[in-house]
Amino acid sequence: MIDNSTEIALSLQGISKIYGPSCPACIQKTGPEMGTNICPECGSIVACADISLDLHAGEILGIVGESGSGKSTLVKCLYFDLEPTYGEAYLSYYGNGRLNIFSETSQKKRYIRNHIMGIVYQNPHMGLRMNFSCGGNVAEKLLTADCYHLGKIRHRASELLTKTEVPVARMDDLPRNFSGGMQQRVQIAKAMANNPPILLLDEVTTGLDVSVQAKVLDLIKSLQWELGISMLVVSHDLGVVRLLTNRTAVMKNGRIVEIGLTDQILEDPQHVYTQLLINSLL
Amino acid sequence: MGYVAVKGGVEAIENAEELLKYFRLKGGSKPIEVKQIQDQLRLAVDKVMGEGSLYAPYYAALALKQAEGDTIEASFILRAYRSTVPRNHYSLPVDTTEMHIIRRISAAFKDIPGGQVLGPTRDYTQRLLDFELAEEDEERAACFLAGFLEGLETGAPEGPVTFSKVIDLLREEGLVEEFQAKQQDKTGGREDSVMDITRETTTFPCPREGRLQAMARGEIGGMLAIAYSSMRGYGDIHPTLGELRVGYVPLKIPHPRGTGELYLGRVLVTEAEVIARFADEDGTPKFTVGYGLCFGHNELKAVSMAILDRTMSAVEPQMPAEDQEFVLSHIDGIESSGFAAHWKLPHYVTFQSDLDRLRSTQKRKGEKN
Amino acid sequence: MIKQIVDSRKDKGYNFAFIDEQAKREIRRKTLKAVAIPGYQVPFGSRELPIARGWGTGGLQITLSLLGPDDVLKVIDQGCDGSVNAVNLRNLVVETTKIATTLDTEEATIIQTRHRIPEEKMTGGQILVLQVPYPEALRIVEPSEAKTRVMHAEMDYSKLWVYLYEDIVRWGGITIGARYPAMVNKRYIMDPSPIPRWDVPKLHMADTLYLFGAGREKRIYAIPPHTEVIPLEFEDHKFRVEDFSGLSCGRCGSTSSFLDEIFDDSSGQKTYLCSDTNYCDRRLTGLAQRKGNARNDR
Amino acid sequence: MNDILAVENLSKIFMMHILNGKVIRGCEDISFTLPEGESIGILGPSGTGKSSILKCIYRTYIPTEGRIVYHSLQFGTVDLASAPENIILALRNTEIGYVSQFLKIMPRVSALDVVAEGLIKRGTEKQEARYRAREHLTRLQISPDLWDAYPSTFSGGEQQRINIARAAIVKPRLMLLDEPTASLDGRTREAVIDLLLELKREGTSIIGIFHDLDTMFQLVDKTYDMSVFDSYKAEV
Repeated sequence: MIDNSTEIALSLQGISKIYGPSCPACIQKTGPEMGTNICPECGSIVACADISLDLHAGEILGIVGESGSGKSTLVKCLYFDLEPTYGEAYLSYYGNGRLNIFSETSQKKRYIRNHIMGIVYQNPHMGLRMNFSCGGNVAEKLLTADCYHLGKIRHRASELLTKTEVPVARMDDLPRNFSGGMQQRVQIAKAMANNPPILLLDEVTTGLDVSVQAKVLDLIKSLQWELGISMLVVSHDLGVVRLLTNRTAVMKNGRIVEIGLTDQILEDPQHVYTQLLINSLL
Repeated sequence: MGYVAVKGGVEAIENAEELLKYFRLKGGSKPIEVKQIQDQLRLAVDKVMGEGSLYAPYYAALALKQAEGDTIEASFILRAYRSTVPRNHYSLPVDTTEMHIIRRISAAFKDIPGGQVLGPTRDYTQRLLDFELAEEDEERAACFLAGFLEGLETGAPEGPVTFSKVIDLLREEGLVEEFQAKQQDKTGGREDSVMDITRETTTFPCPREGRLQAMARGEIGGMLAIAYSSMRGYGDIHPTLGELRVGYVPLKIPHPRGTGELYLGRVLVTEAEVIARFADEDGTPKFTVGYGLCFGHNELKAVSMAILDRTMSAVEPQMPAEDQEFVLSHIDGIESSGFAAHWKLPHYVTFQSDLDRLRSTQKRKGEKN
Repeated sequence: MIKQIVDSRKDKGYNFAFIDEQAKREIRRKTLKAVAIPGYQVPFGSRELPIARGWGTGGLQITLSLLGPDDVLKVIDQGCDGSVNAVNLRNLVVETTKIATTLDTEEATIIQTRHRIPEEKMTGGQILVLQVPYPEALRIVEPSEAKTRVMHAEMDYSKLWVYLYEDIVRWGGITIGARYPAMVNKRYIMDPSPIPRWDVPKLHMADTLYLFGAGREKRIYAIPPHTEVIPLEFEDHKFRVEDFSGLSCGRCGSTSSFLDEIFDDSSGQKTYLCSDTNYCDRRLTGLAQRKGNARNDR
Repeated sequence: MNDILAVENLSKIFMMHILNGKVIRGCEDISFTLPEGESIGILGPSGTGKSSILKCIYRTYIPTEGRIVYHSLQFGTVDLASAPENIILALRNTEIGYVSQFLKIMPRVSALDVVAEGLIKRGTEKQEARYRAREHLTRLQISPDLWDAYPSTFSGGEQQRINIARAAIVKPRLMLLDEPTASLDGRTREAVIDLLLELKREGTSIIGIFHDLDTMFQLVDKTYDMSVFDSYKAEV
């Protein structure tokens, strides 16, 4: 449950995701101290374990870690793409922050996905339907909000695309024919279609050219700036996190090893793994 | 005008039926006997029994005659007949180790307990057109039979009638996965009863017994194609044929009045067990297996079925052959052939509706330009 | 001995309406469930019939399980009683029931149809059974049955809506001809079977019970009388039926019926005729004299 | 007058896990108080940990020991050494400013917007914020040619003034200055000192580290001498 007085938008409590049979030793025998996320007893993969953190309203919170640290798993659990093995999550915008969203019905989860949370995936194929036009992709979200006026839908879609700097002239083209950076912009427009108060960003600039990366990051920053959306930014890139976030959680072997102010994480890392990560920064 | 032609439907159908009969007989040769089909087109009969989902060799042969040798059509006729026959009993589970074997081979081991039995097979013959068959007559056939049977013991077999299965031997050694208890079948299943796909609709995920039932009556061409896709590269099943056996198994039911079992007779079946790549679901790496069993002598079908049984055990399907819904929805020959044929039915109304859409779209585009 | 069995089968009457009573009971039970949840596809254990899958076995199973000795049946295909498949299906029913059949829409208690709903308004005492090739309206956007069932459960219809959006963007209008999807009772999107758009409004708030049977896909669904059925449309792109403006039936002169476009062999001209042949006949012969004479076709 | 800040026995030690647990001293046992509206200069040779003190107050460093008691308008008394991060972030947004030697801000944002950002964040109209930003830039003698350019291309001295303008524009209650005039020439330094003095008159409390004593003594009311402190510790 969320205590509303502290303006927490999203509260994660003890989220774990285990692949495999799982045994009582799973949690104990994995993690950064053990240097693995594979349980030596039963072979289960502990993708993430016991993750608790709060996302404050209007805040950008970063989650950094190498691939396999469990950060993407966490985000996918949050967006109901994966079902967490244990754990609870509460949204201040849903049921007054009193309902664990993981135990809601799939119909309600769909509502949350379409109205309260938006997601932008690393791979545009995850977030976009490549056989729908770019406007159709945005329309898909708008149509979940019972807007059945084509003119209004197209108007709102062109607004969103303008905001994300996609040429409106290309609204009826298939995103398949777009560049990677442009696809990410369409994904962001889609994610924001119904003005969700929370946005999840999963490695959104990974794989893009540096100059394109910069433009996408600027866009995210300006959206947060203008609309005050709370964001969870997952990245393996400390540069991205430094640029976007106020607070950062560091993950390793499925655990959060450290969470703090982003400048503190960068200048005064506490955990051995964070120090290693900072020192390997170019 | 067209109108009248449509009205003539009743008569047209009757005429078409007459013509069908004429085309079957117009060559003027002696009408083929059903018994001849049953005896001499043995494998076609077996195929029809399998896909028709009814073990009735004589009726299958009759259906083949009626369908002029079209096995899908014959299976359809048999399947339709089947739905008029009351179902009085469910048989007891058949123990295939009790099979009276006519053929039994293993590709996994050179020697197997009980030995390899080649049986009636064309596998190692040269596929040359046999012109001698053209000359075959009753006299020659009788002569061959007399010669063949001379000196053969045709009485009750001595020695063991039952052979233990290759898979069971490996299983005893802990090399092959155990039978999945039903609740552990991750791809769906009920603990308390066996589903009957002829009585309830298949929904997905479908329990294994439902998958096997659907395949046992599946159309061999479809099954072979999908199984082949998996062996060829759209999937990673690289099977070893643990054992293939063909033979007669006894069918029994619980005694309807009183206790004990009642022997009803025997049916010819083909059974295949394939060994596939190992997994360590329960911690210990073990080979996984796929199982196939169908009516009659139909080796390709049993093997395809065993491979598809294995591919469909994938919890997260990646390839067509691994996707239960994809496989099971498309292998039934009666359904697929019926639907493919229905396009011959009139579609005037829907086409009229489509024409309307095309014309209005053309008009719109024309106005625009 | 086998010979005897064959002989006995040849003339032996099948069960009334072919299907065994147990199976009929199950189909009726599933039909009731379908009526209770308008637009929801109820799975049923579809039986094999001596009619090919895809040729109306779903509708036929509903019809066969509903028929009683006093029913009067009409069977149409493309709106026509004389169409070859309609004849074939009617023959099977008559052979196994000996019940009365009719060409007259008004006289029938049960009408089995493929691709059309009769032009004349049907009454509360009648049942229309539609043959369905694709029961799943969402199939055009999602091939997997497992997924479409979840989509229905969650009322997750945005994908289909986007399909319509894309259609309008690409072609300037929705291009779906027949099988136009409709929202039933504000809950389920339903495939009305391949009836033309012309017939879709007839489903809305009707007096008649509509039953839909898909034999190959093993689904039954229903629209009970007085149920809201709204074809999917945008506020600024309304649903429209086929346009026959300026055309009339070359036989009865009707300007308010669904017309078939026909190429006349002799003249090489295109002409138009009522798709509903009984409607056309009644207009020609006058309505009064044909009332109330149900007849046995055989 | 009440203290706005009291630093009590503050120590910062870095544990370098990746250098086999090597320990690096930041600062040790620092105590001082700062009355509201006053300013204090921290003195000492380089390497004595002057910057560490500022960074601990700003919580860029997590203090190893001690307390940093800050009397905030929003939350009352807060120990900056242990307060929750969201409290720290809120204070950074509204009460505590920090000027480092180097400019670390969003790339690809114009000088004008970099300076205006803090005001906009606090709800000032964009127009108004930009107007005030122009005032500050003019005052700190940044050529108008540069206002729409990205500060990452600026000289060291220009960047430093952008940094000060950015922090000063919001008039923080507590300003932390880490060598704010290091790269400036005489004329621009005077402009900066002038601006800071104005802030101080308006009530801003300042803790600063200065590379030249001249500047320091124009700004501070008292000093905290790390070298004295060090020798004192050595005697004990």
